[in-house]
Amino acid sequence: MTGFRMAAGGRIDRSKPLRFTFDGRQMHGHAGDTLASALLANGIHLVGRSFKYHRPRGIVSAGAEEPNALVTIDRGGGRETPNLRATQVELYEGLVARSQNRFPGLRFDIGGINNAFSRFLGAGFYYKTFMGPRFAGGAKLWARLFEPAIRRAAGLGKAPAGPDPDRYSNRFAHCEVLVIGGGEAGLAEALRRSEDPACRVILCDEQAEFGGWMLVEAPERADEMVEALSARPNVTMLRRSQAFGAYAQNFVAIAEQLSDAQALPDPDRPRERLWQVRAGEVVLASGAIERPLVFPDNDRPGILLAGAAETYLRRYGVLPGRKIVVLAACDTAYGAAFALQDAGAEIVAIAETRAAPGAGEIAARALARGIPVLPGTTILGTTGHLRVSGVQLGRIRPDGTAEPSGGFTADTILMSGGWTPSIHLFSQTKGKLRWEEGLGAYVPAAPAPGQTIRVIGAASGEMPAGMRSPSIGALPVAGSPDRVKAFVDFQNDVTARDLRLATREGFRSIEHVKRYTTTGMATDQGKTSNLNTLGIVAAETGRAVPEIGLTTFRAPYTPVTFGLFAGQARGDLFEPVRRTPMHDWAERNGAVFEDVGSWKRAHYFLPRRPVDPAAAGHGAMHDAVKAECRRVREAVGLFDASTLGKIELVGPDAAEFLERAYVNPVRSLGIGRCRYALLLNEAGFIIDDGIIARLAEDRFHLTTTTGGAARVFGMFEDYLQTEWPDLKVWQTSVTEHWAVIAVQGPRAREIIADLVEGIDLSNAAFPHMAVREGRIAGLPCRLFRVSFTGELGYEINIPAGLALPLWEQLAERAAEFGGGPYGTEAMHVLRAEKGYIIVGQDTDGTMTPEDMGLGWAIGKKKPDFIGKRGLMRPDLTASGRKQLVGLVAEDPARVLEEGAQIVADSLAPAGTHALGHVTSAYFSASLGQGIALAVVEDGRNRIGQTLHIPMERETIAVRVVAPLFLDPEGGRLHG
Amino acid sequence: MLLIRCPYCGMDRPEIEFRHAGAAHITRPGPPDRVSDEEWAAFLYLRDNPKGRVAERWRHVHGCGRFFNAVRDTVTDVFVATYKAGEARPPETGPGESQPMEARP
Amino acid sequence: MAEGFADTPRFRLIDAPPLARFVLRAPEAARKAAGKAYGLALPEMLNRGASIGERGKPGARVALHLGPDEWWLIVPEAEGPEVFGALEKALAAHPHSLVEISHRQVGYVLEGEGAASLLNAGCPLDLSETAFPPGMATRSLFHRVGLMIWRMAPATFRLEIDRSLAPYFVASLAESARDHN
Amino acid sequence: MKFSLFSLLHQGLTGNQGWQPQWRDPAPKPAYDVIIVGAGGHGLATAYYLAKEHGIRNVAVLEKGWLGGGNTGRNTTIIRSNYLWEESEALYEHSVKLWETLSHELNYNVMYSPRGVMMLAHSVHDVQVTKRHIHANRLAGIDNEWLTPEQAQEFCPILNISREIRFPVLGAALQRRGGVARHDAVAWGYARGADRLGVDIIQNCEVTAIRRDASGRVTGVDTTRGPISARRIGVVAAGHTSVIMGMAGLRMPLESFPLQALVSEPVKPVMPCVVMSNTIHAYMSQSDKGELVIGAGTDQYTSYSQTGGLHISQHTLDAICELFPMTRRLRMLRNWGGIVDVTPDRSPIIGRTPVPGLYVNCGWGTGGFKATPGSGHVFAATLAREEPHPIAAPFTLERFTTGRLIDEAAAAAVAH
Repeated sequence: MTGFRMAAGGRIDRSKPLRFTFDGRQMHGHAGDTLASALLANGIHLVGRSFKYHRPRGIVSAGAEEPNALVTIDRGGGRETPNLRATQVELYEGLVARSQNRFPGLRFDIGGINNAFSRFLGAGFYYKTFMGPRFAGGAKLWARLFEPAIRRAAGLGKAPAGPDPDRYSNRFAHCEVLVIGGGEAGLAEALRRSEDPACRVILCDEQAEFGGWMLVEAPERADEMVEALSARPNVTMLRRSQAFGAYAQNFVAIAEQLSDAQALPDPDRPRERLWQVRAGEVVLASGAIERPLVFPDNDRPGILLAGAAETYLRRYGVLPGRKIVVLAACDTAYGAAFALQDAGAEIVAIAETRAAPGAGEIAARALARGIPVLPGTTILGTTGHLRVSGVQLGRIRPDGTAEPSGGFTADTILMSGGWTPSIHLFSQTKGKLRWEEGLGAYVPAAPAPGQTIRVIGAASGEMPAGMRSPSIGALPVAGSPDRVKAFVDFQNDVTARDLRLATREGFRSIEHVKRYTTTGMATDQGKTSNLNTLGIVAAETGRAVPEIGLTTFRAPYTPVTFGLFAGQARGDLFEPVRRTPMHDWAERNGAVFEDVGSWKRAHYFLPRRPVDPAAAGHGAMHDAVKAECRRVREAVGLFDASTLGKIELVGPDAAEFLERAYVNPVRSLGIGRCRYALLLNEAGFIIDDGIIARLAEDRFHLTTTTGGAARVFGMFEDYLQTEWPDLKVWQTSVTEHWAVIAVQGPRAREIIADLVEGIDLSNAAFPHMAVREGRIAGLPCRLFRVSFTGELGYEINIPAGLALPLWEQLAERAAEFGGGPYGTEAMHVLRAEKGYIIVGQDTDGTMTPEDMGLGWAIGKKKPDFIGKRGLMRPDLTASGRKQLVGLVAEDPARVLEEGAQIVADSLAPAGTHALGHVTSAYFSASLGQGIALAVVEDGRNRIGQTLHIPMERETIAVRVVAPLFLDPEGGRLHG
Repeated sequence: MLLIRCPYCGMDRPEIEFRHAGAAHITRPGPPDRVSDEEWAAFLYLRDNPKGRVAERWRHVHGCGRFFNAVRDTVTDVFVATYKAGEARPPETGPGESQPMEARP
Repeated sequence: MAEGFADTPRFRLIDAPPLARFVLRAPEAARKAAGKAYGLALPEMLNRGASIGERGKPGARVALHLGPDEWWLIVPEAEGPEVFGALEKALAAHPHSLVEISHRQVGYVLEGEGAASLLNAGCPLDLSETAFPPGMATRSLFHRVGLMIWRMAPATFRLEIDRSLAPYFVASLAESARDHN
Repeated sequence: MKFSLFSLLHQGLTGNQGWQPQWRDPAPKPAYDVIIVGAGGHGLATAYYLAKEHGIRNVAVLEKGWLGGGNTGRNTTIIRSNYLWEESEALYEHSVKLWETLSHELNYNVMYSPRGVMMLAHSVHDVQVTKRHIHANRLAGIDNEWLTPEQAQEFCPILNISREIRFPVLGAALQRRGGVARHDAVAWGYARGADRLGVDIIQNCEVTAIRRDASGRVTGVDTTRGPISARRIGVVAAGHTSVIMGMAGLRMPLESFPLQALVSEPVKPVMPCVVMSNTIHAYMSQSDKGELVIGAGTDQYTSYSQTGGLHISQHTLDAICELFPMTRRLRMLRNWGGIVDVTPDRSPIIGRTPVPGLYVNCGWGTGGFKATPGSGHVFAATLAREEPHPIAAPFTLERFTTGRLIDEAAAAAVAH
């Protein structure tokens, strides 16, 4: 035996020594160790400082319930993980662990001074002070002085400074049976159910090995069962896999650790894997957790759960101490005592909180081993600073107090307050629970509707008599219980007296007590403290436990990495980016892109694309947009309009459907003709616009806005399927089938003329707002004579996979004419010069066609259309609504700011009513001045008036004009 | 993630394939000139929003594309029934008749 | 497009050849007439696919029944116009909608013993052969994108994804594949 | 007992034995002047101001569970007033002004912490919408300023402002007076304050029916603890409003959705402010205890189950990890759901109903916490005077009939 490591026994591999450091100190452990077992083997119990009082704390448990032993594991390079439980961290060669929440060090921590002031720092003390005198600033004082100090003192570990480079993956899985927990009950269940080869069984366990308590008591049997299961192809066995969330209809989320136990993980492989399992049946075999006992100074390093001590000895070959006092409320602690004694430790005494040990026989066995058993005894206090050094015992009197009854020196205290079934996941599914007095715990009663979940083994409350103890709450003390610190929630430093204070202050519901004292709200979520809390509150308020209520268990069972939820959705895989067939060309030709919906659209084109477009500055964009606008007005511009939503609507009732859907009359639309159309919601507000083109009697091609495509398609599907299912018409999304090249400008016809086959491009044969099917450059196309610029224009629809060569060809031709591509910004300027609105920019979901000056579009004779009744409501027909107008600043060079508010008077003190706001504002190169569109109350009646725009440092006077700045007669359009 | 039986596909499919589409069995009143503002408001906005069984619409958008109806318990999120659009709410799925907007004494 | 995806012994991703695709929307009554003209009976059962011939080769026909009144018809690219014409003619008496979507989406074949498990990295369906037997075809999801999955054989899946989402899909599949070797 | 540093020291030195219950646990009386249904923050604030400002102290607040146990205790506590429409600006700014003195007003440290709320813009459209808010707010005298990405990162150093990410930060609106407060303390502070003024806060008392006389006017309620009379009833039941109003035969323009939130394990301070992104549905701040407090969007279906889907947390956290890449390795400690009642225009309903004597304050959706003091204040005035407080006046039920909506969502949504 070296240090505290036994020469033999346990599941560790003594042939594989591992080096690790804790707070910089080099130490040794073995393969199979956890960090906690390795630290204990090195004689280290002190591993952390508590949250509030900074008291020295040691390892209490051997599992997921550990409240104290939180450490940071540092793999470097953004791979620092704070707040890990040393009891769950598997040791690997070179592991670097650091303690947390202490300054300057673990052994001497300045924060420990809080302990001395603890009487002033009881539950909820911060609600009662720090408000500061009013003259000193009141609330500001809190935010500026007290809060920052508290924030610095609080928190546990430090967050990593850099991004986590590790990968996380996801799997959806289905099975007939999901068994959660690979202890004896879970393994047996998995074996039984998987006998049927058609029954897919998934078995998961949070630990590195299956077996649970069998790994302590009967490892060979565990090995046999695991081996038998491994041979079955219908069984999936997930180790290091924590079922952390149970959701509706047998849906369980499991976090599987893949690489944390490896010394040199492959960075190309995931660190963790999320399993989303849909099971026919969930079997919960999650076992039970041992309860600590609540006695004065029960938190010193060296005080640990009896079962944990036995685990460290028998599973890890570590003796947790040499001189041991046991405090027991149930029989299982005796087993630990015997094992430790056999391993060479001195068991000074077993103090029994029960007047008579449960089964007298076990006490007899202890006595036979020479271990004194002290019935009706508790611990009244402990000594020792960085580790427990002695214990003061007390005899429990019938009145529930205790009197001192001598003491011992000891380097270790084992406690066992009974066992609590782990019903967290059952509770998460809203299963009904039942209080079982003899167990001092809640047990599963009935699953919630819609859940097929069964709880087996210790988790169901079925435990050997020796594990059962009704003991919860605080143990008797000598004198006033408010003079001692008996910890209930170790991590959040909540003592029995804090809980009593809370009840005294009227916090009686368990949820109130929990929130006021923060008990059960630490990173262990009260796994070891919840029942003792209930016991204390019940005793203090004189009620039975079920009357106090049970705090709700919430996912996750143990903390789960954010990255695991995000999975591979990061960087380029965060959300799909959609690119048009012309994207690469645009990128090569200087395009700076903007996000519109999920699409990337060329915003503007820089002559030479700088490394960082943002660095090129606003001036570069301004120049580019001016040049692009000039191209379109003077020669020809090419615009990639592929992102527009496109729907092909076919069927004998196609016209009837459109007649009902859009505000416009559609039935009268001739074959080969197009119409600008407005779509409303049933409330009467504009939600989309586009072009309706009639290709045949029963075939239409519609366009929608880029961002509205999916919404409009879904809305139409809704009306087609559920509102008007009698109509014989079907829609098909063809957004991605057709790429769209808009060719706009006085030379537009010239550059496409000789490429087009089968379509007469003359004004007479193919006027504005016409559509034809034909071929261009040998490709099938749908050619639209439409314009969103006010110029002669075409929109060429060609199959997306064939679009790029045509674009390239057109771009070359355009260049010869002094034309070229233009982006969305120039498109916005050009359309604003013509007063064409952009839905979503000039409208905001509160505007009607009439507001936008588009009342003409409404088919007045139509009996109904979507939004017609909505438009008739009082507020939508009221006078004084906001209306679309144009604005020009008195200084023509001035470009207004979009979103700027418009008021009547040049003096606009705070609270002045806004008449409207600027919706679009640009510098118009064609006009040599700034232009803007705005919505203004009663705007059309204000044309000619001067209004004002209050900015941060000035007020700008603007003139209201009609929203049409260029070519009011429309001559260019028909060119 | 809920598990929803699409009455068209005849299969249980995961919630993320579906889009919730609001309360079911709400009839669009008309013609417009015979509908009062109150009736239109009720159609647009007033909802039973029951704590218990609700008849609602879903669309199997990442599946067969169909809208259908479901009766679900809003307390447990358990689906009591799903049925095709246009079909009546199954009688065994309990109450769900809408109440008028006017106050009842 | 499948470039960027590293094949392994357990699965490989193959681009589909150029194809003509149509969406046929029609009531059940039109199904038989359409099948006759198409040269392949359209599946009667929802979420089933049928095919004859080798994909992309002359005369090959695929029919996928993806919605109660919706079939996807996929043929070699060159045969598109002829198929369109034949169907329109055969369906003249039936109200219907036949729309070309050849370029709307791109196709892949994912095959290999690990294919189903790889798809389950992002697809929430039960892809066991019992729940999703060969011949089954349906739309579903892979991570953030919708896709059509048709199981042609136990270890062969035909996939169709919207054109602009295909690069995201392939990149997602490649990232998922790191966890499936 | 007045809370102060002195009382804390005094009690500490005398064994902390002298602390009194912060509120009584009274049995319901047969009749009250006003009944408030729902002891969340808004309901308790209403009762407090009824007693404090209108002298109406014979008030019962009925709560089916425990006070502050609904959305008050489940939200992410964001406070701000930089809304778009003038009606909303007035309401939320009224509230922020009350927040600024609330700890003193209640003699309870509600830990109002004006650390700044930053709302991110990720696209050209977002920038337009955000700037429109800023202009509107400045005109209304509400602080809200535009930050460049670099300024945004200076204000919140862990924010990722790389241009290469999927939703790059193009700028942000910052309201410096915005911030957070301690949610439980707000409920408890109002409860203690109302209790001291004579209000009966009756917990574990579920309303089962609303009683009315022949004229239709309310006369009281039936509860699990017996009938209680009152001629004025104010329903402040958040997600359960439809259920309560249904007892009076009213259908409401409301739907109740699960709204999830989550916290990380505590870590040392990394996040000095509140950051919100409406585009990718993520909200984050850091509590004084060190937990990162994160809000999500609502689930898609109506529910009273107070749980939500795993996929919603996934979407929230992938957004958070993208905006704050250093959080990726942190761990989720707790995930929970509330039930939010959502109106069609995302603005609340405060005021009269078609049933005489029955008043309602609901529809706060995902953002009601910030309004707690203001909502209680104007609703108390409305109940006391039996006519709407001027700030509450536009938030009527009738607006859904006339079409005069106060649509905060519309201004941000819709597409090009």
